[in-house]
Amino acid sequence: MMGIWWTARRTSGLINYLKNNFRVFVRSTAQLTRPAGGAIMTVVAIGITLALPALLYVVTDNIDQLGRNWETRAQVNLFLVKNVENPAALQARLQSLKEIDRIDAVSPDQGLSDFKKYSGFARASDLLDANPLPWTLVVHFTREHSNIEAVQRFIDRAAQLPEVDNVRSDVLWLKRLTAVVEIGHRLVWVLAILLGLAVVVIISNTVRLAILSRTHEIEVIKLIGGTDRFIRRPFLYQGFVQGALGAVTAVLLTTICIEALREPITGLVGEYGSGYRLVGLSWTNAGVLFALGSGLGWVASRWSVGRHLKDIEP
Amino acid sequence: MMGIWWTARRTSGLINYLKNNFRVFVRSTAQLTRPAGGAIMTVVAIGITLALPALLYVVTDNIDQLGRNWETRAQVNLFLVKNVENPAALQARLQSLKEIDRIDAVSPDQGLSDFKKYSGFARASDLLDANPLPWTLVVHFTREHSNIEAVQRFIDRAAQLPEVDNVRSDVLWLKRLTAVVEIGHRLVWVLAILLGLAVVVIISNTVRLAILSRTHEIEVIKLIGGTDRFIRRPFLYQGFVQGALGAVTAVLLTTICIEALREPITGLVGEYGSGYRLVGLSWTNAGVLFALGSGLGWVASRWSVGRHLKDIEP
Amino acid sequence: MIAFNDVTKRYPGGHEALKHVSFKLPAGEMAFLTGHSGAGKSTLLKLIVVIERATQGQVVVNEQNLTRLPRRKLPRFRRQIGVVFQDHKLLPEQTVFENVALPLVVSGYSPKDTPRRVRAALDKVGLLGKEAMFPLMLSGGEQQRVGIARAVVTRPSILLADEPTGNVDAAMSDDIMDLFRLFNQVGTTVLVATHELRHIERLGKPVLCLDDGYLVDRPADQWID
Amino acid sequence: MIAFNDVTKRYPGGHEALKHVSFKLPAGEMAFLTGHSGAGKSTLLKLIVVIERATQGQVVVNEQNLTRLPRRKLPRFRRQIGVVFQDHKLLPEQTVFENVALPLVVSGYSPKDTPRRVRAALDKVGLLGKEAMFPLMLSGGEQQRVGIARAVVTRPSILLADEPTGNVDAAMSDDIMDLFRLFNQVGTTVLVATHELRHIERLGKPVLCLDDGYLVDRPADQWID
Ligand SMILES: Nc1ncnc2c1ncn2[C@@H]1O[C@H](COP(=O)(O)OP(=O)(O)OP(=O)(O)O)[C@@H](O)[C@H]1O
Ligand SMILES: Nc1ncnc2c1ncn2[C@@H]1O[C@H](COP(=O)(O)OP(=O)(O)OP(=O)(O)O)[C@@H](O)[C@H]1O
Ligand SMILES: [Mg+2]
Ligand SMILES: [Mg+2]
Repeated sequence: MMGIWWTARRTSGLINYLKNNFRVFVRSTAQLTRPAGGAIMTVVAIGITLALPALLYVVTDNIDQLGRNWETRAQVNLFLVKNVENPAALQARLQSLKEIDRIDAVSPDQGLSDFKKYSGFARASDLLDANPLPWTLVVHFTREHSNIEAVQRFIDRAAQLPEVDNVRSDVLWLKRLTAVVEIGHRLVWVLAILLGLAVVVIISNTVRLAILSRTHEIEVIKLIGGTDRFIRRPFLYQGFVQGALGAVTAVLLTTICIEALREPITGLVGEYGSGYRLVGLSWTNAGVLFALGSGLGWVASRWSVGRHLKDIEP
Repeated sequence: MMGIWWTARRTSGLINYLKNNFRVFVRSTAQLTRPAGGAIMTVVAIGITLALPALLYVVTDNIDQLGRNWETRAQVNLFLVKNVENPAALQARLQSLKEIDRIDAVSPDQGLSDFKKYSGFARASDLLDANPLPWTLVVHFTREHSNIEAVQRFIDRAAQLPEVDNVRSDVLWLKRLTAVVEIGHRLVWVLAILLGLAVVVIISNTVRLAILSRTHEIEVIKLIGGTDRFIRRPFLYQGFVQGALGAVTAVLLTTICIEALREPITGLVGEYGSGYRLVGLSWTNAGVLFALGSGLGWVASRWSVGRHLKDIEP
Repeated sequence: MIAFNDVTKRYPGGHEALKHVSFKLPAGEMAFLTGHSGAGKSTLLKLIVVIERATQGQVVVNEQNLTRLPRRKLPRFRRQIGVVFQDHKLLPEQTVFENVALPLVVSGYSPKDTPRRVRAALDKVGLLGKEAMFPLMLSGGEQQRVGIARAVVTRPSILLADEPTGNVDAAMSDDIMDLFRLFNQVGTTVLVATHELRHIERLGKPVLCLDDGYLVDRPADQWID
Repeated sequence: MIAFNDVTKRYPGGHEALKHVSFKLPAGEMAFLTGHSGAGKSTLLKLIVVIERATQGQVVVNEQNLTRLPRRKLPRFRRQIGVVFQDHKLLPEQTVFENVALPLVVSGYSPKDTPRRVRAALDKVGLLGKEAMFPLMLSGGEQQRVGIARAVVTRPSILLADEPTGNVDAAMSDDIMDLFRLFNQVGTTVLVATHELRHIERLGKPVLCLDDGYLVDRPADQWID
C-alpha cells in the first residue's frame, strides 16, 4: 500500500521546521520503496511518459546533426561567359557577401573532366574538338542562409552580373528539405503538447487515486484539527518524488533506447564516411528533464490534492 | 468516487446470466460518468497514451506515401554502344525482368537536348560538330525491387551485355534513403514498445489504485462468500470500458492532430505539384485501436486484479 | 456443529490470543462467548470463518476440518455462515438494501426473491423504510442492525455475532437477542460474543468464557457486576 | 461552554435528527447524553465539532458561534476539542503510538514532549506496551481505548465521547467513565453519549435525553431497565 505520513507542520524554530519537513520527505519517499507499495508502477508510468518527449527531442537533435553533415547547405552554380579568362576578381567580390560560405572556382578543363566522370561519356566526349565549357563558380551558402528566400535573392542578383552567362541551383532539393524540416517541427510541437498533457494527466490521476484511497485518513486528520496545508504536504512530497524518480527513469530509458540505436545508425550513416556521431541526452537536458518531472509532479499533486480535498467533508 | 458494482454471478439460465453480466457492465460503465467520478482522467490518460502510437503509425504511413511520390524508385541508366541503332530488342528483353517497372528509351537527339537543358550550355554545345551521345535506356525499377541488392545485381548483369557501353545509377541516393527508412523503422519499433508498455503500466496502475481504494469492500465480499471471480468481474469490465473509451479518445485526438497538420503539410508538399494527400487514420486502423485499447484494458485489469486480490487476506 | 480441539492461535507479533481451547457446540445449539476486552473472543470467531487460521489444533465446522480447507473452497464454506462483525463491515457506497442483498447476490440466489427476503430481514431489525439510505447516513446502532440483517438474510446454518448489541439501547438489545434465540429455535447454530452479562442471565444459554486466551469455567468474579 | 439554542438539524434526505434542541453545558461541567438508537445523539455531537452544521438555531462553543465559523478557522477550533468517535476513526496504516500522537503533531506540539505524553495517555486506558501495533491488530475494545487516548492526549478544554464503552467489559467501562470524571475534575467540559444507564446512576451527573430528535426531561420508561 502507498503510505502517506503526517508529522508536525509547525514547531519552534526554523531548524525544527526544516527537520520536520525533511522527515515527512524521507518517510513519503520510503513509502515508495516498500515492496507492497507498487508505487513503482506509477514511477515507471511517469518515466515512460517523460521518456517519449525526451526521445523525440534527441531524435530531432540528431536529424539536425545529420542535416549538417549532408548537403543541406544551399549551392548555386554560376556559369560565366566564355570570354572570362580568370574569375578571381568576381570570386573575391562575391565572397564578401554574408550569406556565402565558400566559393570554388572550376576551370573549363576541370569542368570537362568532371563532366566525363559524371556522364560516363568518356569516349564520347573525346570526340569534342575543343573544350566547350566556361569557367564555373560553385557558390556554397552558409547554413543560416541556406533558405529559399536568400538563395532566390542571390540568384536574381547574380543573373544581372555581366560576367555570368547562366545560373543553376538546387532550389528544389532545398525546398523539399525545408518542407520536411517544417513538418518535423510541427509534429514535434503536437507531440510535445500531447506528451506534456499526458504527464500532467497521469500524475494528477495517480494523486487523485492516492487521495481516494486515503479519504478516511484525510477525514480523520481534518476532524482532529489538521489544516489543509498539513494534509496536503505529504501528497506534494510524494508527487514531487514520483515525478523526480519518473524523470530519472526517463533519463535511463532514453539512454537505453539511444544506445540500442547507436550501433545500427552510426553503421548505416557511416557508409558515407561522414563524421556524424549519434548525439545522446546531454547532462543539461537530463537536468531539464529532472526539473520538469519533479516540477510537474509537484504541480499536478498540488492541483489534484486541492481539488479533491474540498470533496472530502467536513 | 469510482464505484464498483457487484451483482449476481450465477443464476438459473443463460438469459439470466447474460442479463446479470449486462447489468454489472452497465453499472460499472455508469460509474465512469458520475461527476465526482474523475475516472474521466484515467480515460484521458489512456487516450493520450494510445494516441501516440496511432499518430506515429499515421506519420510513417504518410512518409511511405510521400516516398512513393518522390523519387524513391531506383533508376539505372544504360548507355548503349555507339553502333546500336535501335534498342527496341534489348528494351523488350529487359522489360520482361520482374524487377523492372518501365524502360524509357532516349534517342541521341533527345539526349542532347536534355543535356543542353540540364547543363545550361545551350550555346556551348552548339559548338559540337556531331552528336556524341549514344542511345540511352532509362530503367525504372518497381517499388518492391528498389533496394540496393536488386539494383546492384541488375547493374552487374547489365554491364556484361554487349550492347551496353556504360551503366550509371543513383545508388548513393538509394542507399541514403534506405538508411533513413531503416532508422525510421527502428525508431518506430522502439517507440511502439515504449508506448505499449506505457499503456499496460498506466492501465494496471489505475486498476491497482482502484483496488487499493476498495480494499475494504473486497475484504467484506470475500468474508460473505464472494469468489475471486465474482470480485474480479466489475474490475474487468471497468478496465475494458476504460480501455475502450481511451481508444475512442485516442481516435479523436489522432484525428484532431492530423487535421491540425493537414493544411500546412499539403500546402508545403503541394509546391511540387505532386498528387500527395495527407493520409488519416483509416476505419480499419481505428477499429484495431479500439480492439487494442479494450483488450489491453481487460488484460491489464485481469493481471493487476489477480495480483492484488491475493494481497487482500483472507 | 462447531468443534475446537486444543486450538492455539499465535499472531505474527508473537501474542497468543487463544491457548489450548477445546469445546464443542452441537448443531442447533446456542451459546454465549464472553470475557474481558482482548481475551480472544473475536479471534475465536475469526477462526470459525477462516479469517485467521489456527496455529495449532483443529477447528471443525459442519464436518469440515478448517485446517485443511483449501483457499478456493472458502467462498462456498463461508456461505453457510452468517456473521455479525464487531465493526459492522458494511459497504459505504452501496445502499442499505444492496448491503443486505449482497450475500444473496454472492450466493447466486434468484433475483426475483431478493427484495422480499431483504425486506423481511430489515423488518426483523426495525429498519424497514431505510433501504435507500447509505450506511454513513445511519446512526451507529442502525449500522449494527444492518449488519445483523445481512447476517441472517440467507438463513445460514450457523450464525456468529461479535458484540452485536454494543451500540444499541437496552430495549433494542433485548429484541436482537430474542431474534437470535428465534433463529436458534428453528435450527440455526448460534454463537454470540458479548459483554452484556444481562443477556446471558436472561436467556439462560451455556457460556464459553475466555480469560486471556484460556477457556475458563465461568466468568471471573470481576466480570460480574 | 456548549450552548444549543433552538437547534434543528435536517439531513439532506429530509430526516430531522434534532428538533428545536436547547440546552447549556457550562464550562467545566460534565453531562451524559442518552436516548434510543437513532435519537440524534451522534448528530448532536457532530454539530459541536462542526462535522455537520445546524439547519436552524445557534450552536455556541467556547464563545464561538459555530453557524458563522468560516471553514479556514475550523482546524484551530477543533484542536480545543477531544472527540471519542463511535467508530473509533483510527488510521489503519499508522501504529498505535502514531495514532495517539497525531493530535499533538497536528497542533504542532514540541516533538520532544510527544513520547512522554503519548505514553501517559496510553497508560490511562491500559494499553501501555501496544504502542508499536497497528489498529487492525487490536481487539475491538482496545481500538476503542486507543481512540480515547487520542482524544485526551492534548488535554483539550472540551471532551466529547460517543458511546466510548460500547465494546468493553463492565470493569473496563467503569474505569473509562472514572477517567472522564477525573478529566472533568481538573476543569474539562465533558459530554458523554451512552446507552449504559448504569454509569449515569453511578456518577450522578446531569442527563440530556433525546427522544426522536426532541430533548426530553428524563429517559422515557422504556430506557430504564
Ligand atoms: N492481527 C493481529 N496481530 C497481532 N495481535 C492481534 C491481532 N488481532 C488480535 N490481536 C491481539 O489478540 C488479542 C485478542 O484479540 P481479540 O480481538 O480476539 O479480543 P476480544 O476478546 O475480541 O476483545 P474485545 O472484547 O475488545 O473485542 C488482543 O490482545 C489483540 O491485541
Ligand atoms: N448523513 C445523514 N444523512 C441522512 N440521515 C442521517 C445522516 N446521519 C444520520 N442520519 C439519521 O439521523 C438519525 C439520528 O442519527 P444519530 O447518528 O444522531 O443517532 P444516534 O442517537 O447516535 O444513534 P445510535 O445510538 O444508534 O448511534 C438516524 O435515524 C439516522 O438515520
Ligand atoms: Mg472483539
Ligand atoms: Mg450514534
